[in-house]
Amino acid sequence: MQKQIIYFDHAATTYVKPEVFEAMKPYFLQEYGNPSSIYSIGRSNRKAVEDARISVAKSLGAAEPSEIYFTGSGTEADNWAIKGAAQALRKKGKHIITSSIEHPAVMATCEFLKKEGYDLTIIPVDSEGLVHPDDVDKAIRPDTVIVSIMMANNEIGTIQPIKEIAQVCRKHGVLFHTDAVQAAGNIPIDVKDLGVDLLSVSGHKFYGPKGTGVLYIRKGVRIENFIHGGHQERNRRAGTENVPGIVGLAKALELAVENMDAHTRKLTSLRDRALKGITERIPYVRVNGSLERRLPGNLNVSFRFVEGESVLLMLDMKGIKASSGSACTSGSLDPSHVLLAIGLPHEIAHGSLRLSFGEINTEEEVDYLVDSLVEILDKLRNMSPLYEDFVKGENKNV
Amino acid sequence: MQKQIIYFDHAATTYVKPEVFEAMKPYFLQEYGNPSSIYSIGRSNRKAVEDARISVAKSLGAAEPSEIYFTGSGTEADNWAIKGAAQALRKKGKHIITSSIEHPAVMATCEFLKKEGYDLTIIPVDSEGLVHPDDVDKAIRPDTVIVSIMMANNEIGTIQPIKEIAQVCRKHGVLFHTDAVQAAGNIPIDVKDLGVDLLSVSGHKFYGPKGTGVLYIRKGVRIENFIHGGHQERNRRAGTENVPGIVGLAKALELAVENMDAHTRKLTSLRDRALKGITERIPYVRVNGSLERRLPGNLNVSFRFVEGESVLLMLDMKGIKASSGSACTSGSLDPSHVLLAIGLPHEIAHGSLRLSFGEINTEEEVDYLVDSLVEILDKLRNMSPLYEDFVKGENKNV
Amino acid sequence: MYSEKVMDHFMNPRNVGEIEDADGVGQVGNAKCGDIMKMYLKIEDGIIKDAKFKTFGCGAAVATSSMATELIKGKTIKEAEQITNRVVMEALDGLPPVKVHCSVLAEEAIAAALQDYRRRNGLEEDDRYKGCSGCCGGCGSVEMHHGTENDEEAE
Amino acid sequence: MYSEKVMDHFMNPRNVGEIEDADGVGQVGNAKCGDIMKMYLKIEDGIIKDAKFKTFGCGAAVATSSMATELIKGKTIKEAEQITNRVVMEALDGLPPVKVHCSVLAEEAIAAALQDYRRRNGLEEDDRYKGCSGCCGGCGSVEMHHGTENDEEAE
Ligand SMILES: Cc1ncc(COP(=O)(O)O)c(C=O)c1O
Ligand SMILES: Cc1ncc(COP(=O)(O)O)c(C=O)c1O
Repeated sequence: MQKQIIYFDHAATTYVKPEVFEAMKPYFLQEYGNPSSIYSIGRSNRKAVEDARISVAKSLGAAEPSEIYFTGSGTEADNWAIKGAAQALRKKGKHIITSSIEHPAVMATCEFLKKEGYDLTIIPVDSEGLVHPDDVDKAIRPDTVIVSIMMANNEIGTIQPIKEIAQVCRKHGVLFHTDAVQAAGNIPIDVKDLGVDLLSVSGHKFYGPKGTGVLYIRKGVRIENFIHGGHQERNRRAGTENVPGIVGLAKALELAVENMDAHTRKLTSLRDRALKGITERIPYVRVNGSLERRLPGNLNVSFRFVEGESVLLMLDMKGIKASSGSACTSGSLDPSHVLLAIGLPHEIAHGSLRLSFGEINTEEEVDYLVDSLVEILDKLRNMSPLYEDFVKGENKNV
Repeated sequence: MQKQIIYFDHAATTYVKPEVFEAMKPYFLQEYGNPSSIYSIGRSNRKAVEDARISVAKSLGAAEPSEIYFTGSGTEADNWAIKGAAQALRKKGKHIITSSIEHPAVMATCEFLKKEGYDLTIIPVDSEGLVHPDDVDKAIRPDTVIVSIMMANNEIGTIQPIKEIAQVCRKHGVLFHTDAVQAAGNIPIDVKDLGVDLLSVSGHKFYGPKGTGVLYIRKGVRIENFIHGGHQERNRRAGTENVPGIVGLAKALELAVENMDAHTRKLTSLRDRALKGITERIPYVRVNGSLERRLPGNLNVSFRFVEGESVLLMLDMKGIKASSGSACTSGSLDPSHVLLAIGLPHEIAHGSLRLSFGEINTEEEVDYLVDSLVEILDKLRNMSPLYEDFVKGENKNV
Repeated sequence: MYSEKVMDHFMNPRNVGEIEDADGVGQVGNAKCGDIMKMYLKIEDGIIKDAKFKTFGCGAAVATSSMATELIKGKTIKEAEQITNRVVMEALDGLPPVKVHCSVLAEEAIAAALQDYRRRNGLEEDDRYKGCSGCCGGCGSVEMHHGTENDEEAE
Repeated sequence: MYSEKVMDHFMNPRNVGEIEDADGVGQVGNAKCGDIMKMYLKIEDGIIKDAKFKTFGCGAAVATSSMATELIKGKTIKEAEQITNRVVMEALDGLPPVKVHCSVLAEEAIAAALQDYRRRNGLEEDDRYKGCSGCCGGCGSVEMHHGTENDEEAE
């Protein structure tokens, strides 16, 4: 058991970068006024929030800062986009389209609306986890009120053809939302170029604070409010602004966009090193998701004959933090719905590991990871009745 | 114009206490894991969240920590309580009861439900801002799904007879929610003794962080989820937990409950000093709200013949930060709905000032405030056509 | 929220007061909306020799009153009529959107005072001035504004 | 999430392996649910002389397998039958609620191995054991578990 922590779970959450923390700090202790106040301490807060809005608009390629709305999480942004669109367009119809690999923030929201009487079409994905724009095209009906397809998947890292899907939606005059929580800060985003109507971001996936999010609402798009109350966010999202959180999110996104090239190079290289080590040294491994259209920091592999939690726990004992499926869904007995959606049988889905690399990781850490996995897989497979059966079957065949 | 800032707007928001900030800090930079993760860095976060839950349960007198749910703001807690109850009890009926002096977080939520087809009864208040439990009793119908009456008002500080109202609701078997955002940390709260079903709290009103809140849901009370998604908060409030925020809220509430007696004594004494100075030295002043059933730090006065924003701006120029009505509603042309509800004519409501004292304030600051107000009122009344008319009228009467 | 110019005219308003023997007096707005402007003009040979105001209202209301009186002093009536709310706003380096109605009030207060002057002097009334557009939609003619809802007792 | 005892039995599981000439073998659970336990017993004179296991599953599944084998070693069959999932859990200082089913699986694996022993020896089968209660509701009899959904190819 070694003491130092090696963190390969940046898709679950990131630490807050020291520069980001420093940017937030004054808004806790000195500049604490309420941005809605008219006096100067409130005004400096107001300015901080509006500067953050300008910065986020720039980072996402929005036409105007007024298209940026700050929320209390990525999940809230997803809820707002989908429920808000459904509610605003009730007269048009009650049909919603999403994909089979969405995060629960989108999936559970759609399921809730289904319970409320909405029709839900769930578009399947191919074996790499890709949604085909044609399938969206075919699924759209006259009563479709919103299509929600995530930009990048949190488990297998697959990046969807968002621009093409947005074009299909626009052709039909249907609102299009994308959950870009995993994409933002990790791959370039230009909402104008993508042509999306609604886009969700969460602060804690790119070295910003937890409990912060953004919903981009294209100018002219009308959705119902989700959190009702005071006049904050131009009357569209009530609640005293989380000023330090907003400042932190904007700063973190700014840094991420600035460093995007280096970030991508570094994470891709770590990822490829891990991939090479694992596939070369461990038999019966399957790599999940597309290798081309993929988040730079994501690696998702299935180890046959073993169960994922065991692998995680043994890695943890070696100081290595990773994830099996999505962190949010741990505690559930079912294997990841994403891995099932790309066609993995249950038992193989159960044996999956998500490694998500970050800026603090090093090649040495990756090498230590691979060594550890070799050892762990050896131990767990020797303990596995499935492996025993497999080996006996092999021997019989010989 | 003096440089030092004198802050009399603690009801709008408070700074974060250094002890609270220190408690939050490690969860930004080192203990950043996702509480849903199974590995140790996530587990220490999980423990921090659960310890915070235990602490908040204790601070509010809850029977069990599992009755405490962390949210992204007081507004979110209010939205959840009311919409969640309305949705869960749709079969029972579509009638909601609230009061005429609620914060927009409750009022706008009720108005939204009204648009959705709910019947809304708004209980009036008396000239001190008090809701009479008898009025609630009479308003309850067989199809009433929830009653929401705030514990303490944000503008005039009036404390409602919550226990009596809760008894009335229980008698009828109707859910009762109270918005305790202004009350929490400022007056004792014991949810068991009060007998409420749902109670909202916001972190930034008692020296905790913005963008944090709590909804207390009594054991056995079933309301629909508001933010759908992952399994956080025992499947009832989705979104990665804002660990530093949760830790900060709990710590701040803990400190507030610990210091409640001294806090109350100090704020009441500052408030009374200001009240005495203002009423003795400035004519044509009206004190709004009850003097007995009142938040210790709240003072709300109306100055005839002048408009509130002018007073605020001139105070600001002297370094004094206060509020006119609620900070959230500034930017609106209408005077405070609370002041109108207690029977003030529009023009007098327009000339109102809310002073909310806090732990950093001193007697010297209060004396400076009174001196400043004397000077400002003199200047503004000399500029006021209403005062001119009044004086001419007086002279005519002589 | 406010520009430095606005704050300057609010903290040090020019031309506050009454003109005892004014040639035209106009009052617009009402207490219900929280803004009342009263404008006094001294006019000689068609030229505005002096202007004073009293205002009940927010910072923007005071600042626009102050700026408006500054802008019309020394001007002919014709010229003063060109002082639209836009001109006042620009002279103040702008106003927040929610405060634009204050500048409208200033324009209307001038118009009301000029109308009063014409009436007193039997001049043709300006049909451009139809009464206040209303800070809150509740306003009617100049007369109606005067003294409305101004008679309730503060406790 | 797990107690120290659980982690100890997970990281250093006792009695991992097969018994070549076992007197009773039982397997419960299925790959679909993510948990399979296979239990080997060596029984002499009604006493469990040795117990070994192989487990595919989470930390709790491995730990309960390890603890269960420890608990039944040296016991009579009757005594072993008293080792309920509750006993295994208590011996491990408890399990998180979502992992309780793993301890049920351990109880059932022992029961299945003992059933196999009785069957092989023509003893009366224990009608207390009706097959696995199901880690995920999808399980049927012991036979059904064996090898189910275990034949798909990993790419
Ligand atoms: C009585 C009351 N309820 C609700 C709120 C809303 O809380 P938050 O700003 O945390 O959303 C406030 C303050 O803003 C309040 O004073
Ligand atoms: C794809 C995706 N969507 C939404 C979310 C939810 O974001 P948050 O945790 O900020 O609510 C997450 C991560 O948790 C995510 O990975």
